[in-house]
Order: sequence, then C-alpha cells, then structure tokens
Amino acid sequence: MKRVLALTLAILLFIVFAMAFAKIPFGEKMSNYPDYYNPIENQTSNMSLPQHYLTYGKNDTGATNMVTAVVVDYRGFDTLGEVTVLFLASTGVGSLMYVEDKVKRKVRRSNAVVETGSKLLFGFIILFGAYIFIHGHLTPGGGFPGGAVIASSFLLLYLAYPKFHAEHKKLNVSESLAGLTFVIVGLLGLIIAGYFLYNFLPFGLPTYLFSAGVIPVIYVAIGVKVGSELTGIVDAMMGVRE
Amino acid sequence: MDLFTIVSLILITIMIIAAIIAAEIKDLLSAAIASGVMSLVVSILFYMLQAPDVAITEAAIGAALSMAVMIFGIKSTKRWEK
Amino acid sequence: MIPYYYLGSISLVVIGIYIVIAKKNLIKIIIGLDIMDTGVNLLLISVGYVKNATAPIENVPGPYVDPIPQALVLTAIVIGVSVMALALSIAIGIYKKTGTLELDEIMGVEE
Amino acid sequence: MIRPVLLIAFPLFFAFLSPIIGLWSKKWVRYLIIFATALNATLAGLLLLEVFQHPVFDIIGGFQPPLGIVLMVGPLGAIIAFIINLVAFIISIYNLKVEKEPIVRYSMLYLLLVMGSTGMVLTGDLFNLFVFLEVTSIASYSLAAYNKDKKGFLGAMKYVIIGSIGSTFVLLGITLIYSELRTLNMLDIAARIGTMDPYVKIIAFTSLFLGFGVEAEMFPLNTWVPDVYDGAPNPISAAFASLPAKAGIFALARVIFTMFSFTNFLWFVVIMGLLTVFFGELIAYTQKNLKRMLAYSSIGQMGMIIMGLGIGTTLAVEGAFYQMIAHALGKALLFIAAGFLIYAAKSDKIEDMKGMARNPLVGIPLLIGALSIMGMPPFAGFYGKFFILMGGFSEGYYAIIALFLAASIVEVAYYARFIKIVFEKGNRVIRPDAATYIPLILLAILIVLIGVYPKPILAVLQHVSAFITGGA
Repeated sequence: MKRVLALTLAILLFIVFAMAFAKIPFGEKMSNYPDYYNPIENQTSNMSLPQHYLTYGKNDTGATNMVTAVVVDYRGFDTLGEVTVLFLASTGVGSLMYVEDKVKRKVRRSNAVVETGSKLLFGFIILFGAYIFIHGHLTPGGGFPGGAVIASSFLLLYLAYPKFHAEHKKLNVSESLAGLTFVIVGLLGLIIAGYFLYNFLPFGLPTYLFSAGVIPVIYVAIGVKVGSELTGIVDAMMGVRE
Repeated sequence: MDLFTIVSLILITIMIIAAIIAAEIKDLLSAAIASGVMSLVVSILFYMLQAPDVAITEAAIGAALSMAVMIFGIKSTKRWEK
Repeated sequence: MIPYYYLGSISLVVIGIYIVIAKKNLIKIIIGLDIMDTGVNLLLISVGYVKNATAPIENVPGPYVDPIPQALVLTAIVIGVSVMALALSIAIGIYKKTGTLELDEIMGVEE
Repeated sequence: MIRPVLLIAFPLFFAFLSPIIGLWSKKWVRYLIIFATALNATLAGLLLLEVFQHPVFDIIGGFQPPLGIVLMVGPLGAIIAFIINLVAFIISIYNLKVEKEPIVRYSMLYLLLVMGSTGMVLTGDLFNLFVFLEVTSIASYSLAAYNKDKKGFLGAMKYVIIGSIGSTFVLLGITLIYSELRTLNMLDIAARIGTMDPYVKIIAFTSLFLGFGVEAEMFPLNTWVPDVYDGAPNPISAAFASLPAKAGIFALARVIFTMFSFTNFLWFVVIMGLLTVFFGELIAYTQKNLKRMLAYSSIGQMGMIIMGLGIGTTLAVEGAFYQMIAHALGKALLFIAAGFLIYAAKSDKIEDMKGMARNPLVGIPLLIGALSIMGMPPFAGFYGKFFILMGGFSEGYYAIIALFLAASIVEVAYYARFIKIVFEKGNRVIRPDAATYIPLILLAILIVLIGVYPKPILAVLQHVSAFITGGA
C-alpha cells in the first residue's frame, strides 16, 4: 500500500518537474541569457552574470580557474558557510558517537603487504592532496577534493593498521586553526578595504603559483580543514566498532 | 546523433539502473556500492558537461569517502534489509 | 522534447524520494537521500552547460560554460556528504539503543 | 556604524576558537558562549538603531550584487535578528544547566545554530539563504539527538529525513529560478520575476515554499516537531521554538513578499496556515506530555503566523510579525519553565506536576508566558492575534476568522488546564537555581514590556508591513 502511494507520488513529481524543465533549453548559448540588474545602483547591465564573470573575472580576482574565482572570491561567503557545515557535521558526529570511557577496538589483522604498501603510499597521497589544493586557482581541483584526498590517506592507515588512531586533539586544533584563518582573512579584508572577505593581497601574474591574492591562502586553509574534518568523521565512525 | 549524445545516453542509463539497484536490493552493502557506482558515473557526466572541478570533488567526496563512511556505518549495524 | 540530461537527473531525484517514502530501513533511506542530492546536483550542472563550450579555465580557448552552477554544486556536494555522515551516526545511535534499523520495529522496542 | 556581517563573523570566530580553549578549560568555553551571544545581541541592537533610518546593505568581498553576495537588512530583518540573538543570549544562560558531555561540542553547535538562524534572516542572496538553512538544520539535527536516548535519536532521524527532502526542494526551486533568470540575488530576482514562464514560476514558488515550510513547521511537513522538541535537551527545545523556526518563517516571508510578489496566490498560503493551526491546536489539546503539548501549541502558533502572512493586508502582516516576536519570547519562556517542571516532578506528564510552579520565581514568569501565548490583553501575545483577526475581518475572510477563533479557544482551554494543575496545592515546592530563574525572569520582563508599551515596535512593523504589502 505504502509502496503504491509512494510510486504514485514519485510519478506525479516526475511529471510536474519534467514539465517545468521542459521549458528550459539545454546547452543554450550564453549570449541568450538575460542581462543582470544591480539592485543597489538600480541599473541593468548589458551582459548576463556568467558573461560578466568570464569577461572580467581574471581582472577582478587574478585567478585563471573561473570556478575557483566564483567559489572563493565572488561567492566566498557561501564557501565560509559550507566550511561551517562540514565543521558542524564533524562536531555533530563526534558528539553523537561520544562514549564516556575509552573505546576498545577489536584488533583485526592485516597482512604485511598492505602495511608496507600503505606506509609507502601515505606520504605520496598527502603530497598529492596538498598539490590539488595549492593549485586550486590554476587548475581544476581545490580545497575540497584536496582535503578529501588527504582524508583518504588517513583512511588507508585506518584500514592497514588496526591500532591506528588519529589524535583528536591534534585534529581539533588543526581544524580550528584553519577555520580561524578563514575568518581572520575575512576580517582583515573588512579592516583593510571595508569589505568582509575582500581580496586584499596583490594578484601577481596570472597562471603563476603566487597569484590571485588571498585565494591560495583560503584554499590551503580549506584543504587542511576539510582534511582534518573528514578524518575526524571517519575516525568517529570507526570508533563505533566494539 | 553525435558521440556526445550516445555516450551521455549510455551513461545516464547506467546511472539510473544503478540507482534502481540501490533502491531495490536487500543487501545494504550492495546498495551502498551501487550508489557509489552511481556517483562515479555522475562524476563522469560532470566531466562531460565541462565541470572538471565538480567531477573531481564528486569522485573524491561523493563516491569514495561517502561510500567508505556508509560502509563503516553498515558494518557497525546490520547488513540486510528486512 | 525534454533534454535527456534533465530527464535523467529528475529520475534520480524521484527515485530518491520514492526510497525515502516507501522504504523502512534507515540505511536505505539515507542512501535515498544521497541519490536525491546527486540528482539535483546533476540537474544544476546540466542547466549551466553550453553547447560546444569548454570548462571555464583561462588556459583553454572559449567559449566557456557557466561557472556559477559548478560553484553551487561544489557547495551542495559537501553539504550532502555532511548530512549523510550525520544521518548515519544518528542511525547507528538508534541501532545501539534498539537493535534494529527497521522503522516499524523501532517504534515497538522499549529502551 | 555596525556592519551586519559582524553578526555572522564573530560567532564563527568564537565557534572555531572554542575547541582550542576547550583544551584548557571546559568551563571557560561555556562562559565564552554566553559572552559571544551577548556580544551578538548587543551588535544586533545597535544595528537595529541604525537600520531605522535606512536599510543597510553589506557588500561582501567588494563585489556589487548580484556579482557577489550581499547582506540586506531592513527594519524588520533587524528586529527579528535582534529578537533571535536576545533570546539566544538568555537561553545560553540556561545552557549552564546542561551537564552531559561532550560539553565543548554542545556549546559550539549551539553557537552555530544561532549564527545560522541570524544568517538566514540577514542574507540577501538566495543560495546563501540555502547555505545558512543547511547550517541551521545540521546544527539542529545534532542538537536534537544530543541526549543520545531513543527519543532523541528518533526525533533527530525524522528531522533529518524531512529536512533533507525540504532542502532538496529548495535546491530544485533555486535551480528553476537560476536557469530562467541567471541570477541569485533576491532583489534582482524580484525585479525580473515577471519575465519568468508562469508555470515554471509557480513550480519554483511551491518548491521554495515547501522547502522553507519544514523549518517554519508548516503542515504537512511538521511531523518531526513534537518528537524533536520532546527528545531534545531542555534549552534546545526552547531554542528551536525561537531561533530556527523564526528564521524559517522569515525566509518564507521573504519568498512570498520580496521575491514573488504574489497576490493572487495568497489563498494557498492562508489554507496552509489554517491547516497548520488546526493540526497543532487540536492535537495539543489531547497531549498529556508537557513538552509535546508545547510543541503542538508551537505548531499552532506558527500556523497563525503563516495565516497572517497569507491574508496579506497591512494589518494582518503586521500582526503576523508581532506574533512572531511574542511567540519567540513566550515559547522560550514556557520551554525553560517546562524543563524546570520536568526536573522537579521527575516526570514529563502534566498530571504529575501538581503544585510544582508554586515557587514565585517560576510561577509568575510561567503565568505571564502562558497568558501571553493565549493572547490575553496586557501581554505581548495579544496584539499579534488581534491584528491578524482584524486584518482577516477587513478582507472579508469571515469563515476563516471563525475557525481561527475556535482554534484560539481550544488553545486557551488546554493552557488553562495546564495552569490549573501546576498551581494546585501539591506536596512540596522545589526552589529553582539561578541558571533557571534568571532567564525566566528576563523573558517575563520582556514580554510585559512589549505588551504594555508596544508603540515603538508597532510603529516599525506598520511601516514595514505597509511597504511589503504595497498598501498605504
């Protein structure tokens, strides 16, 4: 009965949304997009929002990867919120998985090949993660996937060494410091230029590593933060086993 | 039909089949893996739609890590759905 | 004619909603939420696609696709995984208290 | 000059700082949270004074909207932000009662819940609203399960499921709007909403309305409410009624009035509100568990607010906003009192609480709060209900007004029953400690103050309501 009801509802929703999206063209040229309107200056622009980003983005932010420019600079406030969401998730998982006395983990065995292999790989994976988030403003990638890669290196250690346990205090401190860096960079922008999260450092030459002002700084902070938070989540999840 | 359309159609079909498997299979571990496969296919679709940043993120976070977390969750609870 | 990308992603959303409503197993429901999220993300990216365009990175020649949906989806993916991890830890908590993950059985179990 | 962004930056700063301080002392973290919320409330108060002259736009990152994100604070947003932060400060004193570990994480989650709710009120960008909605709801999910018992976990699970469906709908609505208009700024959307395809517009509106309806406790998306309020720690139940719920309904108001200036669609909102009122009040009447009764009553009150927004005349909207303020204060008070009563009676059944409120430090605030929620004249709750009624009357919604009155009578009936029980002669009276009675007295003073001297708030609300409903 419940299945039939759910199926009917699902099909209904499908039709409703399919009809709505049928009116939206796929792969349309950007010149057909509507022009944006600035509500503060009360004037209509002569181009659409994405066109503005693509035309002036390099001058506005100094980044070559426009997605990064949007994520960290134009919509940096969203990213701050997103980092907060992940922080909340790791805090929440930690508080829900909290047990008063120390957890006894069942010691599993893994073989020597896995142990040696993961020892070798661990460093490389961390390096790769760091590469991804340091070059976020130049190439695809950035803080989030970089952090996830770093977390996956810890995941490997968890799988290879049954007794491995990331120290919570260190994780907490690194994620707090990274978060504080993000907020302080934002507040510095407010103090220096009058806008929160203003990109106050010099842009440098495009396509060089030290360019795009505060974007690499923020992306490194995000990378460290995401890495330690995801590790914390994995750790809390592993800690459940008794 | 050009190559883009054909490959897209194939991938979208795989994606939907993976989602339906994840919905209907009783073994939760297989369901989690099916949803991981779906995420992986979606990340290829992201790449085809010219969103490499999103593709990397989806592959690293959406497919790999969330599947790992899900599998830990299943391991500390029950594997079979009633 | 609705573009097939839209159809595919709306189907994902709808399959997710179906799982969440019809299934009684908590882990299954969480998988459903994950599928739902992925569907919306794909929808958002396909809305920003431009035919014969490339990724918005300066080194490659244009025309480029719309960068905004990509930025939004980056945020949405991270939010999705956060919600999923939290939901899983709540489900594990329920399992520890009641010994089951089936919604109709949980209601009958006393602590 | 107060920058609205500070209301978000400071809590974030303190939340990120508290794990480091927690390494030294857990007690310090709790005082830090009280300090942070007090600072926020002060800033919000100063912002309120400033916004009276002209609305404040805070451009973030130095990019003009819609390129960058902008915080958009009018008088109404400032009032709601102020009330949210003030109640958050008062509840943070009551938080000292929470003993359960891990207390540092609890404090961080609470602070970020406040931050998320404030952000939802201040932001002027649709996607940013979604992000803050998620911040608020993820903080709520973990706090709802914080007791780590079956009740708490089940409530939180329901909340996660419904909340995730809601946020998926919000994201679908955003996708539809973005794909037609290619913008995310609310004022930009409002300016060009007419160019949207009518069908797409209606679907986008419904999606956003349903999505934010989850936080606003709207029928039929409110089945999580009683379980969550019942299972959460006491301060958190109090906080839920006044922080995320108010932020959610403010977001709803933004969607209805700022973005889609729908006037031919308001009957839908009224019907949803009326259903919510009836669902809440009728079930509340049958409840024997105190916190569940208050939760259902909260649903009923939120329904009244939604109704007031939907009637759409200047007076009714004014009443709805006033009701929002009165409800935030009154429900926070009642939930804190409920926490004390449950602690004193060692049971959450109303019938076990005979005479538990006979200590004047609890009894008098409790009475004031209950009378205010019932809508009795000298207290804050009166004007809200009265204006909604008058607004509906002038629009000729006679049938709806009759039903509204019937629901109010039901509400008065069960609160009267509750009051009668807790003031009956019981066996013993327990003295509350300072962390309980200070918040109670502060909230009671505010309720009386706003009730007896409503002029300044009413003046602002009238101005704002006239502006957003387009009436004179």
